[in-house]
Amino acid sequence: MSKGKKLGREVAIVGSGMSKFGVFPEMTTRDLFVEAYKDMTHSVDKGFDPEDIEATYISNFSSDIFEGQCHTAPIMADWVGQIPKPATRIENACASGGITLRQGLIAIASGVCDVVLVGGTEKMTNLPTENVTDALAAAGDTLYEVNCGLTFPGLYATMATAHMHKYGTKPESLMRVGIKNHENGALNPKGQFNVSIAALMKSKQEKALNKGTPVPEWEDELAFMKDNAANPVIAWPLRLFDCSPVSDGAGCILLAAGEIARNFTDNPIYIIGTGQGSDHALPERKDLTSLTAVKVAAKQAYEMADVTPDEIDIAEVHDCFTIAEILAIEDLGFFPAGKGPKAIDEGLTRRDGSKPVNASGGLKSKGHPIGASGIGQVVEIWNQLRGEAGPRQVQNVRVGLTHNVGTTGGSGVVHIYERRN
Amino acid sequence: MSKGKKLGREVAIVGSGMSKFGVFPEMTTRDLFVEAYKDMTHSVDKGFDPEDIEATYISNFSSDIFEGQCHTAPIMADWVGQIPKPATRIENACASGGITLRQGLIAIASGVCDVVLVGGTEKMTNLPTENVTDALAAAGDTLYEVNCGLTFPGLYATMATAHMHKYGTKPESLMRVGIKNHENGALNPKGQFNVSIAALMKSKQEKALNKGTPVPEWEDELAFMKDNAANPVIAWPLRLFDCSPVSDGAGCILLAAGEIARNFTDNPIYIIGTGQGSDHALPERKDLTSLTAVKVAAKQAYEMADVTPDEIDIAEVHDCFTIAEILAIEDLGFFPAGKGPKAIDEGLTRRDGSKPVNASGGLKSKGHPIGASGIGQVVEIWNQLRGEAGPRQVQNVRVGLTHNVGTTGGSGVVHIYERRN
Amino acid sequence: MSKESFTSAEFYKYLKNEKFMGTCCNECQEVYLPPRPICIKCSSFDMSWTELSGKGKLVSFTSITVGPSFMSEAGFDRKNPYCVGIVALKEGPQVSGQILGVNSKEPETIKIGIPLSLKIMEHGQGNNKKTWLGFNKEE
Amino acid sequence: MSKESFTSAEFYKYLKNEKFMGTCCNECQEVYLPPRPICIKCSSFDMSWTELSGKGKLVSFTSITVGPSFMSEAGFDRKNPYCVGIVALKEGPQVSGQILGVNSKEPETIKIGIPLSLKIMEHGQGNNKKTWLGFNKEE
Ligand SMILES: [Zn+2]
Ligand SMILES: [Zn+2]
Repeated sequence: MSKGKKLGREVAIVGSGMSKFGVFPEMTTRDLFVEAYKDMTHSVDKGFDPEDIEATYISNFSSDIFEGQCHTAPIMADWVGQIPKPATRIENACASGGITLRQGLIAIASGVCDVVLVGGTEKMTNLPTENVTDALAAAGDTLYEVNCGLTFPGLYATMATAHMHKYGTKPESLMRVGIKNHENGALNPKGQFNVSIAALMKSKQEKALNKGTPVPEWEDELAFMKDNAANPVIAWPLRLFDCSPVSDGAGCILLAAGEIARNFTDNPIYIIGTGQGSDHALPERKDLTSLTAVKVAAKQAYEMADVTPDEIDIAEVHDCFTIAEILAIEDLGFFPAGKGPKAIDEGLTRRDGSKPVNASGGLKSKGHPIGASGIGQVVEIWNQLRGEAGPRQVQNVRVGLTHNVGTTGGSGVVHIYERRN
Repeated sequence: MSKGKKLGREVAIVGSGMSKFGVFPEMTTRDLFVEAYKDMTHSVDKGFDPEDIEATYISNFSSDIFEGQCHTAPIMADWVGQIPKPATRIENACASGGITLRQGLIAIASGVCDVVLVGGTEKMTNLPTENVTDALAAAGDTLYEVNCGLTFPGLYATMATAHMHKYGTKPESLMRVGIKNHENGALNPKGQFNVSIAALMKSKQEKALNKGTPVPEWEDELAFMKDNAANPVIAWPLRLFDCSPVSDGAGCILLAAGEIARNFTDNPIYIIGTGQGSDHALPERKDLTSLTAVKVAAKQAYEMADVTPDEIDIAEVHDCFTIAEILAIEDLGFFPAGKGPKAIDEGLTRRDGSKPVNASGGLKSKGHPIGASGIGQVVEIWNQLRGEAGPRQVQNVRVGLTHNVGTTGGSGVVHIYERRN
Repeated sequence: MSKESFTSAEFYKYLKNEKFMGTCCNECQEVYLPPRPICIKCSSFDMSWTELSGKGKLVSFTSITVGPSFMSEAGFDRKNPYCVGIVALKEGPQVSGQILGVNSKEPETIKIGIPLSLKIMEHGQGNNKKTWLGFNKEE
Repeated sequence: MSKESFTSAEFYKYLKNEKFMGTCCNECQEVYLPPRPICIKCSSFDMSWTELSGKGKLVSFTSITVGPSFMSEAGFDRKNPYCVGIVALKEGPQVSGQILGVNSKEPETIKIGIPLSLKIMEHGQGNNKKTWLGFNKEE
């Protein structure tokens, strides 16, 4: 995409919803999507007629592997009453959600549709953990990248090691990402973990007390994070609390052409920038401390939106692992390369900081149902920009950003949003 | 999509290529796609700079299941040198190819891109047949449709039975679809089967003669098709030669905005109509003798192109099973409902008939590498409309159509093309 | 509005207890199987479970010689094909199911329109147990 | 132009015969592993296979306690983690591989930049046999 390219038409979000993210043994991708769709319908201020929707785009990583079900999009469309209209599935690993939003946006910009339903859904928790590890590895290059025993935590761990080596980054900064995101997530009732690390420590102590087992003691949250028993290493230097969980969940967005957006709400959220990039598998990249696909996507999105990183009031970034959030805030230009950890240490990305990141709790605390994760980010930005984020509302936010990554940066997609009321 | 909607910009095909379709034990999805990409580059009359391509859209049904590989699009883009530009995978079962073309078209129409690479690739033959049967079933609704033991041949067989019941259709008409498509496919060096049924009969007789086993005798091709030994039943009334094969293969298309198409060739093929529809799983449909998703898609495409079915000079339709070709020529309005078999019996869809269908040999003879099949159809129409189809060239063709179906009609997608030279 | 969940898990739980359930729209009374959680006729979210009689008629069918793994394991093959069909239930919905009591080896003898009644089918043990719909030809 | 095929099948066939091969662009001489069939530097299709020394340096690494199934089967777990890293080969390409001869239980002791040399790894039998790249720490 060359500089200065604009969409053929303006596009706005006019509704947004999500299922609870978590572990739901009795729910399938379609059950989760129905929950998200219903939630979305309640968010459309002036209501809408399902007949208005002209196409459905569905993000799904691999119901193929998780449920033995392909052709996911028409099934989701069917379950919410969108037959016989077009329904299309997009798969770009963990970036599926953001890239699906982008296809919905492009469909409206093209003039082919005026109103588009964008959804994401994933059902992961019915597979045993080792099979999930194998399924996730299928997102890496199975011929040349992950076949030597690299897992996804392992791939991100090599980026963490490289960042530590190049910039002197300490594991404590990674831990502080997790602590912050759990603190935010404790305020998000739709999230998988509704608990801060401090509260979790307390509950573990109470449990031990009740059981009569030795009561663990930690000086502070960092001490808990460094405790091998409480927070074991998965792929050094990444520990359990550096990794997002395995989750079930779905999200749903209603998009409308700019000129009709106010038929649905007096407070639409405009998508003013979009960008997408790709990259080689991790080993071939000459710099392991930055994601080219994200930089490319961000540049496109910033140029289209005509805003600078400094003008972003709030962002949801792809923290599949804590190191990913550090790379994100550097690659997005919020902080200079190598200075991400310092920003985290100083609390700049907290809800009350100068650059609030992952007010929702991020994938770390909210959960990471792969195909739904990128859609969940959009739901949070919609709520935040409209001032409807409840106890976790960030003040004075007008311009928001979502950052969604596939694999280790094999896909990157960035969107920028604006409230105009 | 409401009536009379037009694309924001005109889009043309300026290059097109495919790998050989067939059984290639040592090739992966990416190897096949590279072969198709190289073939495409040779087809661009004035050449092109790979730098011109701004995005890649990849059709793939389930390398997840077939190869344990997801995130297919960026890998394909990487292997042909398209990093760090956007690469997006589309999955709609067997309709993935046509729907991916549509997304590429929409991306250009939106103004986001001027030049887009559209590819499709599938590697199926390394799995044992029973696993392929299970993998294909994953495209059906696994909870309510195929879980009772319905296979894909079985689902199409119920449509055949319904057509026979409603219109008195005879198995001989189905057989004639296969005979015609193998006759066409015998002239297609890129196809999986390069042999007419007549030639196949001769070769079977010669083999028996050489081996000293009893030499089979058949009065004509229909007799061969009715022979349970030569052509066993798979799902009554469908026999082996009513079913497309399991295949490996890839296709590749280069799309450009109308205003720059002649930078690449003096003979671009314009895409003048696009349509897509969806449907419930088969059991819920009140009419089993027609595909609503196809009718919806065809209506959109015809209206956008402003042409009637009578004006289509040549069509590639989705003959995953012979009955599917009969439904196709009725649903597309080439012949009235129930009159498809008569048209077949009279030879109207042969290369020298009034409405040539599947001059390439169709999926039946050319092969059906799922994600590539819909792209292969476009390659044929490009060759035919440009007069470059060699010995199988159909005379005086200016307007072409492709018809691509996912599952039993859960997805349908139709495109209309025009030569302007 | 009902807080019940209209999921496949519920449907198969009912089926395990020999209850053949669909959903019914409380607004327009349309009956669905698969059990839809949203009415696709009137867009209502207000649904209820409703028991179905299991009686119906054969709409279309096939006789399968090459089946999926679980049917091969259940003993079906070229020499012993099984019949599957689309069944229109008395209450309106159409479903797919195995058709029993017909001559799968001579599919030409099977007649569209024959009356059928539900027989719940099972195969395998424990976690590998599969349950699906079968229909007996009514005499 | 060469008619050779630059596929993973060829790469692993070479590897089975203890040949560690990449591809080289005949136009611009860029060397690739994975063995690319198209030069992504100059867009040429004119490539050749070229043998690599297997010598390189450690660019980054991790020590994995929770591995994929085949590594669990090979005996690795929480108590016996394995080291995997990114290796920059002498000829230019960077690849991932298992790192041997380092203390995986004390990853803090592993140093980026250490010299490495190829050791081809295998696990399993027959059709389940897996082959992957390992690198020994050079003394
Ligand atoms: Zn209703
Ligand atoms: Zn070169």
